[in-house]
Amino acid sequence: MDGMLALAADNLLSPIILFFALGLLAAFARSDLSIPEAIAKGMSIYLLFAIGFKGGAAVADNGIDGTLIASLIAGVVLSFLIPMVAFALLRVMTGLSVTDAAAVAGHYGSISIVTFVAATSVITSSGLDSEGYMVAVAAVMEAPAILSALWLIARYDKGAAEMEAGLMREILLNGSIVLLVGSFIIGVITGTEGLDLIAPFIVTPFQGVLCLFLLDMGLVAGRGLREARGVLKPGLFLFGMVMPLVGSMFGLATGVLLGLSPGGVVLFMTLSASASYIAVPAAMRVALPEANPSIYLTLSLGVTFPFNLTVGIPLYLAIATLVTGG
Amino acid sequence: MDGMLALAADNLLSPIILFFALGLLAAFARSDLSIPEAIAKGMSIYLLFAIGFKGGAAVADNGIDGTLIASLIAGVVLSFLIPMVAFALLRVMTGLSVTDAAAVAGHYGSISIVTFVAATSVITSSGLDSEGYMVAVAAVMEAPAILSALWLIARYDKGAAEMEAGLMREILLNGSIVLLVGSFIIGVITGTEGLDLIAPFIVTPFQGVLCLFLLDMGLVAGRGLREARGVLKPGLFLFGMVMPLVGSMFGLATGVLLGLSPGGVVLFMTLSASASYIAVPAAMRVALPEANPSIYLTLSLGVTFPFNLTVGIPLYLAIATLVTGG
Amino acid sequence: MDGMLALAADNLLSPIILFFALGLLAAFARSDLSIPEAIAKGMSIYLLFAIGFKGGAAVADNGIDGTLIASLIAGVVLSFLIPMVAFALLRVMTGLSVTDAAAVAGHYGSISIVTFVAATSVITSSGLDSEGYMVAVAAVMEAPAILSALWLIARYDKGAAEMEAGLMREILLNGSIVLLVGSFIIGVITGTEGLDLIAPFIVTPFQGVLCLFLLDMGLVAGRGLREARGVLKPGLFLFGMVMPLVGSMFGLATGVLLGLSPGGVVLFMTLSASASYIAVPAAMRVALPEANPSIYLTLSLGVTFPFNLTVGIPLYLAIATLVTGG
Amino acid sequence: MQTHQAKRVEITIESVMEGRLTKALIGAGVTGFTVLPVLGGSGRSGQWSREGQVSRAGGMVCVVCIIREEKLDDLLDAAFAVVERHIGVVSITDCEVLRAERF
Amino acid sequence: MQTHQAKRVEITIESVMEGRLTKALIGAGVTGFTVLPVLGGSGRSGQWSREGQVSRAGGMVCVVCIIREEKLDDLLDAAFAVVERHIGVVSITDCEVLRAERF
Amino acid sequence: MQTHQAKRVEITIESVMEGRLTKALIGAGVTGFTVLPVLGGSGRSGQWSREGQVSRAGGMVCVVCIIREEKLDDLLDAAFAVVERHIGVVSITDCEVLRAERF
Ligand SMILES: Nc1ncnc2c1ncn2[C@@H]1O[C@H](COP(=O)(O)O)[C@@H](O)[C@H]1O
Ligand SMILES: Nc1ncnc2c1ncn2[C@@H]1O[C@H](COP(=O)(O)O)[C@@H](O)[C@H]1O
Ligand SMILES: Nc1ncnc2c1ncn2[C@@H]1O[C@H](COP(=O)(O)O)[C@@H](O)[C@H]1O
Ligand code: NA
Ligand code: NA
Ligand code: NA
Repeated sequence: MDGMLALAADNLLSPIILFFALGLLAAFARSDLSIPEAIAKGMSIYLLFAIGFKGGAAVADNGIDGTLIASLIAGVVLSFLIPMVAFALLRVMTGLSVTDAAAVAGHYGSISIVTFVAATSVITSSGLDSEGYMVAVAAVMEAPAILSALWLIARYDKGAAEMEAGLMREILLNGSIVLLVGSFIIGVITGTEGLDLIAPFIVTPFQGVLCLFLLDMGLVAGRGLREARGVLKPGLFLFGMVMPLVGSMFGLATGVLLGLSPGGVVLFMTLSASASYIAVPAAMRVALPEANPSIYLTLSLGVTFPFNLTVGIPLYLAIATLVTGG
Repeated sequence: MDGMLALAADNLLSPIILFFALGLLAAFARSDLSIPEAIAKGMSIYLLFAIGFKGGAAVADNGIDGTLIASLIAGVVLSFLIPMVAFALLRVMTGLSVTDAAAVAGHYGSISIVTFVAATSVITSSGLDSEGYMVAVAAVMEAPAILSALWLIARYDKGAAEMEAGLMREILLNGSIVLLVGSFIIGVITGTEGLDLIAPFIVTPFQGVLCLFLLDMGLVAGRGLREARGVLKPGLFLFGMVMPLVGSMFGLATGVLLGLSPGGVVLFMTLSASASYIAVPAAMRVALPEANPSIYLTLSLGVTFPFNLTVGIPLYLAIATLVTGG
Repeated sequence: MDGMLALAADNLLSPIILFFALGLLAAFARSDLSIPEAIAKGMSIYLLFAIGFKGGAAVADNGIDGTLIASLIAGVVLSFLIPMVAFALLRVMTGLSVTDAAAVAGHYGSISIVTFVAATSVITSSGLDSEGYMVAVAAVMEAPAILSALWLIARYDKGAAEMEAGLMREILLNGSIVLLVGSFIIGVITGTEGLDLIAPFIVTPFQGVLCLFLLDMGLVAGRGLREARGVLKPGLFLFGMVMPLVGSMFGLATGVLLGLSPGGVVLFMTLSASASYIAVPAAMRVALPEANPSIYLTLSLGVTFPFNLTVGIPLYLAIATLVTGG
Repeated sequence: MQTHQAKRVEITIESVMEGRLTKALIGAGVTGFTVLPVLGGSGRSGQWSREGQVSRAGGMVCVVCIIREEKLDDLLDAAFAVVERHIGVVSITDCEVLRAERF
Repeated sequence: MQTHQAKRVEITIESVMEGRLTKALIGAGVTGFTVLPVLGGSGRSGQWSREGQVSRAGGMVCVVCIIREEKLDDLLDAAFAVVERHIGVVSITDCEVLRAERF
Repeated sequence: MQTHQAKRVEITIESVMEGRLTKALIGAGVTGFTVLPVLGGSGRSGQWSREGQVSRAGGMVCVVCIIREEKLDDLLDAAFAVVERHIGVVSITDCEVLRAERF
């Protein structure tokens, strides 16, 4: 228990959390601090490239695990299912319209790659290991949730428009998915040798880039929270913290059933608990323009993301350790 | 004396000075070489992040020094006072209007963080040490000079507009101040452990980024000098080299009175000698739009900055070593 | 022979080739993956800066070789001559107009710095060495080909416009030439000491940045190929693969005559074989706006560049090893 | 210099819709268009700025299309079908152009 | 397609003044505006380009605001109060808009 | 508020030609201009986007120039001499400006 608290405290005082907090504060104080859009996009490309490649190289190193395919399928299923749960919760906890509720629900089935990375850091610094292919699981969980959201709309809002042809293709070929999966595959192909070659670019400076990236996320989340004050009703706010816990339980069950390592279970919990703020919002703007973006973006980036970063991940780690006895 | 000359020569042939010179030359020759604005802003964010964090980690490591508070107060006072001196000198040496003279004076009370970094490099390569909190002193010296400038206007130009409400807030929450101070505090909190984590991002590649950044500054300064030929009268030009010397004497006195280490004294001299080209110009455009930006930007970036980089810093180092006997 | 095939396979599975392939695939699949323009420009600045500096430092280390001047002159001559050969081939192999043929020919006399870098990597990983000043040769080969192209137009198309005054100046002061040459000279001046200072920025992370840069080049080449399907007739396509082989023979002869090391010969072959996609296209848009940019850009970036990267370089290495007996 | 009457249509729309809009424009027979970046803005759906975007979902672009008057109605119909459910504005100005054969 | 008369006001102003200008516009009752980046320019205060800026002081932006004719004077008064002492230009064009209820 | 008639000329042209165009404009006696970035576009020479450029050759910019009516012809002649052989479009709109002494 003491160890757990120490870990949580450690996590709260890690540079990445503190830089996120700095961004939040700067935005609340209306500082004009901002990261140019191109730099923010560049850092996000760097992170996907590095995460994918390292995951692939780890898989090449450890060999392809028997549970790899099972994990991928489980990821897809979870990404489909979690939005249903989220939708039901939202209809109970908040007064959102069907459209807004479906849009929000879609975000929770998908994942946040930065939350995933933060969990990886915490795992590593607790001396645990995890399956390298969890990156691939993250990738397959990005998109299915979007279909769930559209299905929910079609089911509960008869007047809703049909899903546009071409949108599915667009979602699956979304830049971040292509980069993550592509780097993963290249990592698998080139293995440890490839990793050694580019480690000084993607391994050693990684934490530093992550700090700057989280500074930017703090700035964006802070501005979102400031402007969305009217929108973020208490019920919604609560949902933003309850839903990750609910999601993590699905991840826990899946991870344990699959027989993953304790670290792998934590990552599955984190993926299930996290909410998208890149791929899904973009798809929602195309497919559900009537849904209010302030709601889903603020909830995902301003509530659930910091919740997972600060409280969620250490908690998932504690639970996974307890359950797996690891 | 020989050692001093060798040091000066060494400094002149360091990569950062040479890249600044390359930028100057490219601009004079009207090459189309240019660094995209987003990249230049990104590098400046990187530098502030790295400088602040390293300063903070140094403070965490060495413990908070008794003279820290005194140094901060001294910095604020210097930043207020130096513009008065600069204003008096400008009225004597040049024919600038009250508005232009006040605007220029404001720049000299504030600081140039890149000059500060260059001085740190020179100190380190001479085997000297300096107080980690000098970064914090740099931060507190950014803004007060702006108030001095506005006060000078109000005092000497009765018709001048009042200072707009909200401007002070904007100045203090200026992005570069927030980032520098924020990173400093995070550095203090996370200490050496945090620094170890991100050192491969903010320590080892630092000098290389600095080279590229100085290339950009050379390009900008060169273009400024080329376009401002008409504006830069001999008196002004001279002021751009005399003022840093005058300023450095105030820094010397302060540093010695505070009992700083020889390295700390050099940094105090450098801060006092350097002129702002980020925070103050922005504030001046808002508060004193009638002041001609070509004058203050060219003087600060095109004359004083290279003067400090090439002649100033080695000189301040020599003087400080002589005076402190260090 | 076996060693050669292994080398070729190794090369094909290197991260940089695989990331280029990823970019190509993503573009063909119409993914929205894209690197922001500022980041792409920033990476290209980084590469020129690093290549130039390392080349200069190598020259400072090895001393100035007697054949340096001869190599530079040979480079200029090759850059002038190769477009004539290319033009003749184009008139025979394709139905291009004089204007288009001259514009394309100009690209093949000039060089691709990324192809040069890729060749350097392959050389190094085969345990060979090369002359540091080959970077300078690359720089002097950038521009002369543009004059050849304009001369070809003036010669074969009587109605063509005169070369505009000022264009030559613009070409020679092109940003990439200035940066490459400037960094080279600074590298020569500061030598190994300077290199040590900034190696963690320009040496260790270099391969990683190169991967991302090649991802971008793949994306751009892929989009170009997709859109230029109509333009890229079989004859042209063939030319894009025959011409580098022809060019490389000129490079081979020159390198051997100059008595370069086997690695140096490979680099001379690569420079002669590669086609420009930065300096020359820009000059052609100004001087020959009637020439169709889809033709020369697609050929250079979409055909010759990947050809050299995959087939060309290992082949040039094999030939050079054979011929020099190295 | 000889100039010709034309219409200049400027459509401010979310970046994610850019591809669909330009496809619709081409379908309506326009001969060309130009896309300008937008830094930020404000409207009924609130205020936003490009530097406050982690997601690529939020940005907007401005598509400018110059056409002959007789094609205006087709263009507006096509554009309207795309922007209808989406945020954004459409403005039309009278203009004159050089080189009329291009439009 | 049904269009409606409106005015299109384009204000080119220094970036540091953007916040003040948009605040003034909102104060004058505009329903929206769009901010475009500016790469460079030239005027009485000389020539400048965005890539020649170390400082954030120098850049400019262009704020476009479409409004009903009857609100034009209020807008111009508000804008003028901000740009008065500053460099920059204000131009007004007649335009037509779709979806008039938005303005 | 007092406004004055003027002409607003918008020239979309390749970036590599920007310097030549603005030089020609200054030669034609304009008092100022503003350069806007262009993200992409389409025309007779095909479709392009700024994020698909390794080379700096491909981008375009839009140069906006507000002038008094009487100077229009000089400006168009000067601009036309530059754009003639090149791709790009020129459009002219009537506008009104504040602070007429600036133009
Ligand atoms: N009156 C207006 N003038 C100029 N741009 C506008 C106006 N109204 C809306 N916009 C632009 O259109 C976007 C969406 O507007 P809206 O649909 O009202 O939320 C805004 O963010 C602005 O960029
Ligand atoms: N006649 C003009 N047409 C278009 N833009 C202009 C004009 N005059 C000035 N500008 C823009 O306004 C800025 C400031 O102009 P000025 O106040 O004349 O220095 C310039 O940098 C241009 O971006
Ligand atoms: N009708 C048009 N409306 C707006 N922009 C155009 C139009 N036609 C061409 N352009 C722009 O001018 C560029 C070159 O056009 P073109 O000379 O037709 O290839 C295009 O890439 C567009 O950016
Ligand atoms: Na999830
Ligand atoms: Na100072
Ligand atoms: Na060549």
